[in-house]
Order: sequence, then structure tokens, then C-alpha cells
Amino acid sequence: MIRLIRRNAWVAGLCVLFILLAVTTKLIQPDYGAGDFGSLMRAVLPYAFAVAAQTVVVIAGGIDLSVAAMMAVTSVTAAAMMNGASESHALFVVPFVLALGLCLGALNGFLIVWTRVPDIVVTLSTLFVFQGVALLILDAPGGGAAEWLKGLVVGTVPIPFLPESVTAWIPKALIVLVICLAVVWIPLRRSQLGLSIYAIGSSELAAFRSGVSVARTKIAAYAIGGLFAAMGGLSLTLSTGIGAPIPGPYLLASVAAVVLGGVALGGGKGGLLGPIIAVIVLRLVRTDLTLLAVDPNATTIIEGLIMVIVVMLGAFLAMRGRTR
Amino acid sequence: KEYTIGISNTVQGNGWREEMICAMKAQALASGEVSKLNIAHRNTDAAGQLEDVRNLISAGVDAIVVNPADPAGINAALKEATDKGIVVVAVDQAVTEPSAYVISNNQEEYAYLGAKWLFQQMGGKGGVVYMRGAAGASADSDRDKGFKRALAEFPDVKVVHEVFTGWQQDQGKQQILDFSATGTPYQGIWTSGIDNVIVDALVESQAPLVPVVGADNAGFVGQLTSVEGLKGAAVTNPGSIGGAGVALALQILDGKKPDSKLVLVNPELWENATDEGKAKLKAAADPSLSPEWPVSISIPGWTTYTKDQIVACKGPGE
Amino acid sequence: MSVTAAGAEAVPLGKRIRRFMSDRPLVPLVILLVLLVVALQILRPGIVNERWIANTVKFAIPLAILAGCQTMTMLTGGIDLSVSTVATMAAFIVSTQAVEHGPVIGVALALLPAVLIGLANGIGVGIFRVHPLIMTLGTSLVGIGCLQVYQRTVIATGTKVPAFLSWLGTGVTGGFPNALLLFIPVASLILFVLNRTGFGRLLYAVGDNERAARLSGVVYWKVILALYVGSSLLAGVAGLLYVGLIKAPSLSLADPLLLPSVAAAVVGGTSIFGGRGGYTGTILGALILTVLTTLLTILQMPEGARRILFGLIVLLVTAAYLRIVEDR
Amino acid sequence: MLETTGAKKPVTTNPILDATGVAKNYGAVAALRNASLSVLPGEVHALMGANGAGKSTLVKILTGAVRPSGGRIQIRGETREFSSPGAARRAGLVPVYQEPSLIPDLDIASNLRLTRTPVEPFAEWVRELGVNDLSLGATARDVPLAIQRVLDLARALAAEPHVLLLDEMTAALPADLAERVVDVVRRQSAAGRSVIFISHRFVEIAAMCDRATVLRDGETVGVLKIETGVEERIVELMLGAKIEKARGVTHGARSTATVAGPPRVAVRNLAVGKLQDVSFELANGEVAGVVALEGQGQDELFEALAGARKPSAGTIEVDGAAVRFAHPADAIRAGLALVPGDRSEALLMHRSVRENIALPFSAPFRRWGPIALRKERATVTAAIERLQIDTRAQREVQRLSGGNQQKVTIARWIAAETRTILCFDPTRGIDVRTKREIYRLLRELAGQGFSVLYYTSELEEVQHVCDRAIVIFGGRVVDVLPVEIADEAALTRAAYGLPRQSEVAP
Ligand SMILES: Nc1ncnc2c1ncn2[C@@H]1O[C@H](COP(=O)(O)OP(=O)(O)OP(=O)(O)O)[C@@H](O)[C@H]1O
Ligand SMILES: Nc1ncnc2c1ncn2[C@@H]1O[C@H](COP(=O)(O)OP(=O)(O)OP(=O)(O)O)[C@@H](O)[C@H]1O
Ligand SMILES: O[C@@H]1[C@@H](O)[C@H](O)OC[C@H]1O
Ligand SMILES: [Mg+2]
Ligand SMILES: [Mg+2]
Repeated sequence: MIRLIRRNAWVAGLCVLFILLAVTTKLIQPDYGAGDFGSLMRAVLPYAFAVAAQTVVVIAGGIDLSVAAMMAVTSVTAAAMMNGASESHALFVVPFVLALGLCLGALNGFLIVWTRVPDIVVTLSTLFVFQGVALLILDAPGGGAAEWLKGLVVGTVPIPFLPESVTAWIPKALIVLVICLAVVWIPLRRSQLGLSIYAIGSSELAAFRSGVSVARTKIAAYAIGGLFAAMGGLSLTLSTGIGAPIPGPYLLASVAAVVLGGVALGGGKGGLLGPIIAVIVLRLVRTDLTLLAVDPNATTIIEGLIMVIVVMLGAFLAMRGRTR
Repeated sequence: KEYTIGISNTVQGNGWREEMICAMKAQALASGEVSKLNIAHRNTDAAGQLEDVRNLISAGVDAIVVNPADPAGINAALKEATDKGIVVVAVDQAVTEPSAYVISNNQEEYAYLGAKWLFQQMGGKGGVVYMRGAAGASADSDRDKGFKRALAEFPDVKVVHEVFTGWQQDQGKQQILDFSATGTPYQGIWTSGIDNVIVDALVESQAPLVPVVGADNAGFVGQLTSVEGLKGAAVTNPGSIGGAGVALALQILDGKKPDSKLVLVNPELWENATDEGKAKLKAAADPSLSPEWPVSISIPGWTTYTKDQIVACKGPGE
Repeated sequence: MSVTAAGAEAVPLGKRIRRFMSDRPLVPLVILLVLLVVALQILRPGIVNERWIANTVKFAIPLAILAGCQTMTMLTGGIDLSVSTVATMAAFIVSTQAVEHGPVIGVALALLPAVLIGLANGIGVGIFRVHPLIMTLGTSLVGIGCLQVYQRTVIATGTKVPAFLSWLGTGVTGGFPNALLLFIPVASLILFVLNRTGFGRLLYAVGDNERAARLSGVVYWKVILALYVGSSLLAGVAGLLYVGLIKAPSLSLADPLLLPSVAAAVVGGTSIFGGRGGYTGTILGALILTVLTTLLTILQMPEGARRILFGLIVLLVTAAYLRIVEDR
Repeated sequence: MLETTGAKKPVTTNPILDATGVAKNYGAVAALRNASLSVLPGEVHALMGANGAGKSTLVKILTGAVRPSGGRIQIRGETREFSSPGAARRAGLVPVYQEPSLIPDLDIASNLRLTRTPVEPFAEWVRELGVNDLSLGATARDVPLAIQRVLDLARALAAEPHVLLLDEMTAALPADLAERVVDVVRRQSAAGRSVIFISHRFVEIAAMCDRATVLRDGETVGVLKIETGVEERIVELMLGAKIEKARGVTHGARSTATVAGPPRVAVRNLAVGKLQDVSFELANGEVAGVVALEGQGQDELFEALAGARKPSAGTIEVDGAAVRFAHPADAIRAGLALVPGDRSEALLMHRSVRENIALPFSAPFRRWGPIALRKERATVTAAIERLQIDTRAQREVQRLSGGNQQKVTIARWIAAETRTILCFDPTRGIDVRTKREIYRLLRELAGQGFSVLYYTSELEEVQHVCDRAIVIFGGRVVDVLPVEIADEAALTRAAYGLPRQSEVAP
């Protein structure tokens, strides 16, 4: 019970932080409007999928250092396949790339289970492997993306019964994000598999003894991570219109946001909402600092400080809680 | 008139890019028309630059001067900017977004000039090490066209090693050391502006000093006149193009649109094989500059700042 | 419960070899290293000469020092992802400050952020019990941000690598890289600390069983604090050496060494869960990775294929090693 | 004394479960070598054996949690090998393991969903087992241990198993809950289901079991029908020899009274965990026994004295001076060190015997420097010899036998010349010979003026080693018995909080 409240308190705290930042944004830049919020959400997309990928794996008690590399592989695959192809070809490309992500993730899980090498080491190795694969597919940023796909995250859609002044604040990018995450996450949370993922993260031994197939569950968790990473890769391709073989900064960002989002490294606890809000908060911090014309490198410092301070605070509170 | 100008750049810590930023600041200051610069200058990729440009749009700038990470990758944001009436100028490298202006060195010519000279020095045959810039950057692909054009003219010259330095000094140096450790023979090195560290590497590892082509970076220009036995050529590639970009943006804001959306500056080649070339190098050398800064710190007809201003690297209000 | 004495009964040869190797875990590593060098020599006859060896050693040294940081932190069940940032900071600061203030003050200034980051890591991990991965990641972000901001303030001054560092990093005396002058003492120090000092014992103890260590009077945070400060200092020293080698300070100088430093420690047999491993294995691991890099360059494969092979080999070696050491 | 339960069920000749020749090796350790177990339908079958005999290992093998190294398992005459507990569960074998198996971070409802346990029957069983205020939304981690055990059992029962395997199910339960368990098990067998029951409590065995299989050192050494007088036989089989009455080992050598000055340790009104108000003294040269039922707060007492846990009230005095420990290091400096009951809490399993013994020497900051290897070798060797540690596998402590591991944990403090050793059930899982050695050693230490506080779960040990027995019940010291009268019966009475019987047993 206390735990439940505390977990929700963490998410609530993040929401408060977000609102404070939003207000600050409006104060700094009174012209900040719905369109700008749309930009923010588009910037959030790849980060959000990366953190979703990491979250599933961390809840299962693992860690995936290859998240960004998987995004690169899927992004260049999509860009290479769509390059010069017809608009309708993308209809085939999207499911293919999602399946590819699923397979890459499953490969991670399989290697961890099969070699019994610690997950950090396995995903460190596959990080190199996937980077290499991405470079073999495209040795330089390039390729293309179908226009309708690019249009998927631009602008807004009219939503029945909602006035335009409201829908303007619900950019397509946000809708895409929510739908993609929800389609995977909500059924997962309710399924036996989802439960098993939490179980192996909480205690592999107890889960095994409760009849959970630890190996299969672990592979599934990494596979779902791969699926989210593929969504991240796709979101990169459709926002830039190209695929980039060198992984972006999504690995560090994903680990940071997972922890800021209240998901304990070690597994078994937390949800997806916290990390997603954390990721939005981090993006908004960058926006605010740009609005203030602060050196963007100061943003790195601030992101790091937020991470260190929040995590220390969390650890401190946990410690106090334990000694009580 | 008091404009705010946004600047976006995605390679940090490269001397050329630092000079570019300083030129932008100096030009903004010298013009007297700019009240504030909003500079997003960091190491990132197209996706990161998209975010930066969009944040600059949110910040309400009047013009954006951008050195693009990718010719097409940031088009969406550039279009959003021009739709809002923001003037967009890409410097140093082209973008494919038609509503943006481009002002850059003639990159294809840059590579062609240098490569052709190099292959001549090699006697029209042998292996060349091809040290490119950042993969996917349009300056790099344009230069690749020029390089390939020259290569086609010399059928006996072969590329024995091709790498992307990412326009990072440390990477370039490591790559040449790695390569020379393999013992593969080569007769010349073409670099996309990561030049002085390559010469250093050859000297330090006591490898044979083959002809090297680079850019007009102060360090390299100095090496061409001082390093014993080094043959080489510097092709101009002014980092001050950034200042020109700011000047162009201000012109447009003031209502003086250029005839073409594309403005090219033509490069020159200074070699140390002839006395004439040596004289040019002597004249251009500027040991007071940081070795990674191009010596062409201004672009006549575009920039109006003084040397002191660009070296001070201060923008309006700093 | 009972213990069967390992003795007279006939043990199959395979098992005997395994047991032999599991008792001497360095043997398979040496074998692997030799195999790689032989492969190199076959692919390009004559390459393995004095100059090549000196060059390989030169490049393996900074990696081996950073991998030393990983080894020590991994022994306690931690990991230090801030080493590359610390190394880069030290390198960049010394190259910008030594010009004006001379080498001594330059080096001191360069190692200052190392100490600060180490302290922060130690406090976070040791006292607040933050996961080392997160803590070192966070301080690394802060550090790199500070460095980038700092870089903007020294654009006009430019950078210059102090001569003594270039000498140390690139010089070769009588066929031996000068870097050995730094590395031999540093490596001996690490080996000595790990094997012959109380502090070294405590690193293993804390990583093997923290509760047991605590009940024996070991104060966790003191050990961890000292460890992370030490690791950071070592990383700073590696950065100084590395900038002497590359002679081109940049904001991402040591970044490419971070993951290989973890890989070198892991390949060298140090367990990421703590309590097991040692520095000799790590040095071999660093050499193996360096030779492997050369081998992959020689094969003239595209960059992509090289990375794939690198990743696969790290995984393969770790898995095989695990089999050998664990299965008794 | 022992009596067999009610009317026998009709005995079918075909066992529902039949395991033969089961073996399990963990590296050099043979947890099981040749175990067999045959259970008839509707039978309650006791699995007995000393600590470490291999009972739990057998249960894990039968239920697919551990792969056997050899042997054959038949279910209803059909040879089966389960690859996972899930598979065993589907075949009707449902265990309650010795350690709680709920997923700590999931709430109870999710835990049920995970094992596909129907909620209604589960809730029914929980009430049946005497727990009335259970919330399905509670996170398992937050549920007290005893209740977790009950939930484990209820979950197993709700699965309607053909064979229920209970591994020391009752050990952590208070008496009332334990009784409920016995009731429930009886009803299972009445309904024709089989139960394999592991417990060290003869009362429970006698109350409901039909037969008992006895394991010793991983081998089945006998199968007995539970009937009057079988207890002696079982104990004999368990220990492998008739237990000699090893009375009066050395406890005549008491030197306590002769030492003048303040007591070595004085505990006054200490409150910590379940302990509310505990006071006693430990003299120089004394071995004081602590006796308490499972879970009376004895572990908290030892941890507080060792500085591993902060008391909430009361004082601890060492040599007459009040002390306050913020860390075990403080206690060690004051000369108090803990030998925990669980060896895995005390040892660096992957390190050598030598490093394990020398560990306390390196702990203080001033000892972080170079190690005086020669001195260390001398100290360690002396300690090894004194405890007669078998060091054939000394490179990694995990390769040592349990008894030798336990000796290492004690040797550490002897080498460090720690004046007061807090031994918490040090003979748990140790063979009789080693036990004797430990008794002798502790008496010897006492003779040299060292003090020992000795908690034991085996009451007869008190008369082997202790000078006095301090009995704790309900958070307080309820009695202090001089060793002469501290026999099992007296201690048991006291441990249950009953007053002393005035006359000494005949
Ligand atoms: N995973 C393991 N690795 C090594 N040894 C083990 C392992 N599990 C059990 N053992 C050893 O196997 C032997 C049998 O253990 P087991 O737990 O089956 O005993 P038990 O009869 O259940 O004892 P208890 O009454 O104390 O529960 C012990 O000596 C134990 O130390
Ligand atoms: N690492 C070690 N392991 C085991 N025993 C040790 C170790 N170091 C010292 N000893 C033993 O501990 C005792 C005290 O050691 P040592 O002589 O180092 O202390 P000291 O320097 O005389 O005392 P102090 O440092 O407290 O002033 C000696 O009996 C020595 O044999
Ligand atoms: O020559 C290069 C320039 O054109 C590029 O865009 O940035 C880095 C320079 O070294
Ligand atoms: Mg046991
Ligand atoms: Mg047991």
C-alpha cells in the first residue's frame, strides 16, 4: 500500500515538475504556443521510445546497452528500404522494421540466457554488433522516408467533440506516441507475460519456483524492448527523413530517464508512465535553456545534475524508509 | 534595426567550426544590426539539430544561420522556420530545402583542386589514403564528387584506405596511426581538412613523408613551410564563411535578396612544390592563430569585422 | 554434505585441462593473445616487428590504465562510466593550461576535476547507495558539460600539448615506448594494491560479500570513496598520457576508450558482479583488444564488419572464459 | 509419547511417487548421493534428516527446481523428469519451499495470478489457516515472514495438488499457526492426497505422519513407520550412531566467578526489534547461553551487540563503560564480534581461507596499507591449526565443507584475538565431531578469559558448552538457569515462558 502510494507520488512529483517547467516556459517566452508544444513532442518521440525499451528490460531485472544501436539499425533499414520506393511500399516497411526490432531484442535475450554472460556484457557486445550492422546497411546518413509517414508526426488532427483550440495542443506526435506505447504496454501489463516480467525482475528464483519460465520471459522482455527500439528508430527516420547509422545519444538518455522515472535498476518495480514523463521533462529543460539562449552544453550539465541529485534524493529517502 | 539571430551547429571542438562561430559573432557585432545571438553549438546529429532548430523557432528569432548536419535531415524544421517568415541561411554545406539560402565554399572544387594536385605529385600512380569528413554531411559528399572526378583522370591512382574522420582531429590521428600500423604502402594522403595531426602522426611514427593535401588551417600552412621533406598543398576553405552567412541573413532581413539562393566562394590552392606556391604560403601563414583555425579569417565582400574582433570571439552584448 | 577429494580417480583429459585452466585463468588469455599475433603475422608476414610491438604497446597502455579503473570498481560490483570523461577533461585542461601556467600547475589543474568527480561518485555510491552505473553516468554528463562550456572560454588561447606529455606518449627509447615509464609503475601499483594491501583485500571483500565485510568491521563508504577517487585519478593520468599520444586534445578524446575499457576488464576475467578478477588479466585483455583492432584493420573490412566482429569476439571470449572458470 | 494417528487409510501398494538413487552434486559437494523416497496415495510422509542431509535438495529435485545429477523419479509408475516447477505443478506436485517463494515486489493478487491460482479457494485456505485480515493488495515484501509462509501454503493448497511437499513449513510459524497447518495436512490426507512433510519437530511428525524416510549425508538410510518409540530410531539413523550422552564435556572448568571487576558486557533494558526490555551480564571467561524459541528477537539482540543494528532503547556496557555502536567496526574495536548463524553472511565465498581469516585485520583505515604477509601467515596458520581446519580446498572457501566453513568464521576472531565472541547458532548444519571440536574450543577460550555469548537452537548444547542459560521470551529475559539444571526439559519450559518446576527431575 505504502509502496503503491510512493510509486504514484513519484509520478505525481514528476507531473508537478513538468507543470512548473511548462509555466516557466510560458514566462520566458509568452509566445510559446501549441505549435511549439508540437515541436517538443516531436523531439520527445525517439527518446520516449528509447526509454520505453529500456524500461521493459530494467523491470525484468536486466539492462540493455544496445538500445541506441538497435534504433540505428532499424532507422537505417527503414530509410534504405523506403529510399526511392513508392509511398505504399512503406506500408510493408513499417511492420518489417518492427519485426526486425523484435528479433534484435530477442537475440539479446537469447544470448543472455544461452551464454549465461551478464546482460551488461552481452548487450555491450551486441551494441558493437548492431552498430556494425547499421554501418553495413548505410555507411553514411541517407535513404528516405515516405511522405505520409513523415506527415504522421506533423501537425494535429481534428478530434470529434473537441474544439480546435484544444486539439491544437494535442499534436499528432503525442497521439502517435501514446497509441504506440499503449498498444504494446496496456495488454502487456494485463497479461501473464507482463506479470512474469515483473516477477523475474523482482526475484528470478522466486519466479522460477512460481512456475515462470525465466528464460522465455527474459527473451520476451528483451524482444519487447527491441520492438520499442524499432519504434524509436522509425520515429527517427520519419522525423529526419533519413536514416543515420551512428547511434544517437539515446542510450544514456534512456538509462537516465528510467531512473528519474522511478524505475529501480535491479528490477521488479515501476511503470512506463514515470520514465515517459521524465523524458518529456528533460526535453523541456533543453527547450527552456535554448529559449534563454543558454549555451546548449550547460543543458548537459543540468541534465546530469538533475539525474544525480534526484537519484541521490531517491536513494536517501529509500534509506530513511528502510531504517524506520 | 535590432534582429535576433539563431545559430545551429553540430560539430564542436573542431577549430574550423570554432572559427566559424567566432566569425558569426564578430560579424553580428560589426554589423550593428543584431541585438542578440542565440547559439546552439554542440556535438549532435540531424535529429539533435532538428530539436535545436525548432527550439530556436520557439525562441522567436528573426533568422537562423545553420551549418547542417545533413542535407535533407533537417528540412522539416527549416521549412517550419521559413513558413513562419524566418530567414534561413545554410553555411558551409548545402541543404535541399528550397526555401533556405545557402552560402558555402565550392566544396566539389575544393576537393578536385587538391586531389588533382596530389595525384600529379604522386606521378599519376600509386595508393592514396582518402581521409574524408563526416559521413553524410553534404560538404563531404560534394567533396567526394570532386575527389572522384580527379581520380577518374588518374586511372593508376588507387584508393588504398578510405575513412571518415568525422572532422575530429583525434579520430583522424588515430585512424592514420592504425592504418600505418598495418604496413600497407601508400604514396599520398588526401584529407578533408584534418591535416596537421596527420603530418604529426607521420613524423612521430617515423613513417615515410608522403605528399599531404589539406585545408588552409594555420597549423598545416605552417607545417608546409617548416617541416623538412614535407610536400603538400593547402586548399582554402574559410571558416569565416559563418560571418558571411550572418551578413547574408542580415541583407535578406533588410530586404536585399540575392539573385540566387546559392552563393559559392571559390577555393584557391597553395602548394609548397614551387617557389610561387611557397611565397603564397609564406604570405598566408599566421602563427598567431590557433593551429586548427583556417588562416582565411575573412571573406572580402562579405565580412566586415577586424581580425581582433574575430579572435576576441565576442558577439553582441557579450 | 561432503567434499570429494580431487585426486587419484581417473579424470577425463578434457576435464583435467579445464580444471588446469580454471586454476590458472590467465593461461587461456595468453593463448588467445598469441593466436591473434600469429594470425596477424600470417596475414601480413613481417608485420610483427619491433616497431609494431612498440606501437601496439603504446596504444594498449592508455586502454589498460582505464581498464584498471574498471577492474577495481568491478571488483566491488560497480562500474565507472565516468573514466572517459575524466580522462578527456584532464587531457583538455592540461593542453589549455600548461601553456600559461607551466606543466606542474597544468597537471595539478588537470587532475582537479578528476578528484572532484571521483569524490562525487564515491559519495553517491558509497553513502547514498546510488547504483554505480547511474552515478558515474550522471557525473560524467556533468563533467562533459562543464568541459564543453570551459572549451568555449579558451577558444582564443588555443590548445597545446605539453612537450613532456608528447615525449611520454609518443616517444620510443631504445625500442621501448616511453609510456612504459609511466605504465610499469602504475601497473605495479595497481597489482600491489590489489594483491598486497589491506585496501585491495577490502575491494575484493566488499564485492564478494558486503555483509560479511561489514560484520568484519569494514566501513563500506570509506572503501568506496577511496576507490572511486583512486579510479578517477587513474583515469586522469590515463588522459594525460593519451593526449600525449594523440597530441590533439578534443572534447571527445577518450570517449572511444570507454566501452573497450569495460570490455578489456571483462575479457580479462573480472566479474562484473564483483569479488573476482585481477589486473593481470585486464592487461592481457587490453592487449588482446588492441591487437584485435589492428587485425580487423588489416583485414580491410568495412568499418561495419569490423565492429560486428569486435562485438562478437568480446562476447565469445567472455562466454568461453565463463565456461572454463565456472564449470568445475 | 509418540502415537500414530487415527485409522489407517486403505494402503494401495502402488506409490504415487517413487524416487530412487537420486544424486545431486554441486561441484565437489554432494548434496545428495543416493536418496530414495516412496510415497503412497493419501499418505503423510515425513522426510527427516539433520541439517544439510539433503532434504530440501530432494524436494527441489522432485519439483523440477533443480536438475538431479542422477536417479529416477516415477509418478504413478511413469518415469518423469520435470524441467521446471511449472511442469511439476501441472503433474500435481506442488511444493512449499523452505524459503518464501512469493515474488517480493508483486502484490498478493498478482502473485496468485502468476501461478494461476484461483482466488476464492486461496482466500478460503488462508482463513482456514488462521489468518483473517489479509489484503490481496498488499505487496508480498511487506507481509510478515510467518504470514508469507501461510500464504505459500494456501497457494499450494488451492492448486489441489496430488502430492503436497512442505519443507520446514512450520519452522517460522508461531505455535497456533503451526497447529492449524497440522490440521490442514491431516485433512489433505483424509481426502486421499499425499503430503511430504519436512520438519525437525517430532511432535508434528508424531501428530500426523504415517511413515518417515530418513536421510543422512545425502543418502536414504531408513524408512520407518511412525509408531511409539520410533523417535530414538530416527535420531540414531539421522546421526549415524547412537548418541552418546556427552555430558559434562568441559563445563566444569568454569572460571567466571574468580574474575573480579566489572562484567565484560552488561546489557541494560535493551530494546531492539522484538526485544522490549532485556538485561543481563556476560562475565569475563564465561560462555553464556541464550535460549529462545524461533523468532523471539535473539537475532536482533546479537546484531545489536555486534553493532549491526541500532537499539531503540537501553544501554550496552563493555568493561563497565557505556558504548554506542554505529557500525560493527565500533563493536569490533570494543572487542565484540559476531559469528552469524548463516555462514554465507560471514564468508567471502570466492576468496581463500587465509583472506577470510585475515579480513578483520585490514578493515581499519590505518591497516589499508601493505600487508605484513609473514605476520599474517603466522597468525592465520596458528588459527587454522588451533581449529584444525581442513584446508585441502583453501583457495576458495566455497569449496570447503560446511563444518570447515563454520570454523573459518570462528577462526577469524580467534586470530584477531577478539575478547568477546557472539556465536549465533554456530553449530547449525555441522556434524557431531565438528560440533564437539567447537565446544572444546569455546571452553578453552573461556578458560583463557575470553567471553562467549552463545545462542543455540539445539537445547542440549547448553549443557555442553555454557555456564549459564539466559532464556528470552516475549521480548524479555524470563529466566537465567545455571548449567546444572539447564537440561532440555527445563529449558523448553522456560523458553515457553513457563515457571521453573521447583524439584529437579529424577
Ligand atoms: N546451491 C548449492 N550449492 C552448493 N551446495 C549446496 C547448494 N544447495 C545445497 N547445498 C549443500 O547441499 C547439502 C544439502 O542441503 P539441503 O539444503 O538439501 O539440506 P537440508 O537437509 O534441507 O538441511 P536443513 O535442515 O538445514 O534445511 C548441504 O550441505 C548444502 O550446503
Ligand atoms: N594482515 C594480517 N593478517 C593476520 N594477522 C595479522 C595481520 N597483520 C598483523 N597481524 C597480526 O596482528 C597482530 C598485530 O599486528 P602488528 O604487529 O601489525 O600491529 P602493531 O603495528 O604492533 O600494532 P598497531 O598497528 O595497532 O600499533 C600481530 O599478532 C600480527 O601477527
Ligand atoms: O573542412 C571542414 C568544413 O567544411 C566542415 O564543414 O567542418 C569541419 C571542417 O574541417
Ligand atoms: Mg539446508
Ligand atoms: Mg532444508
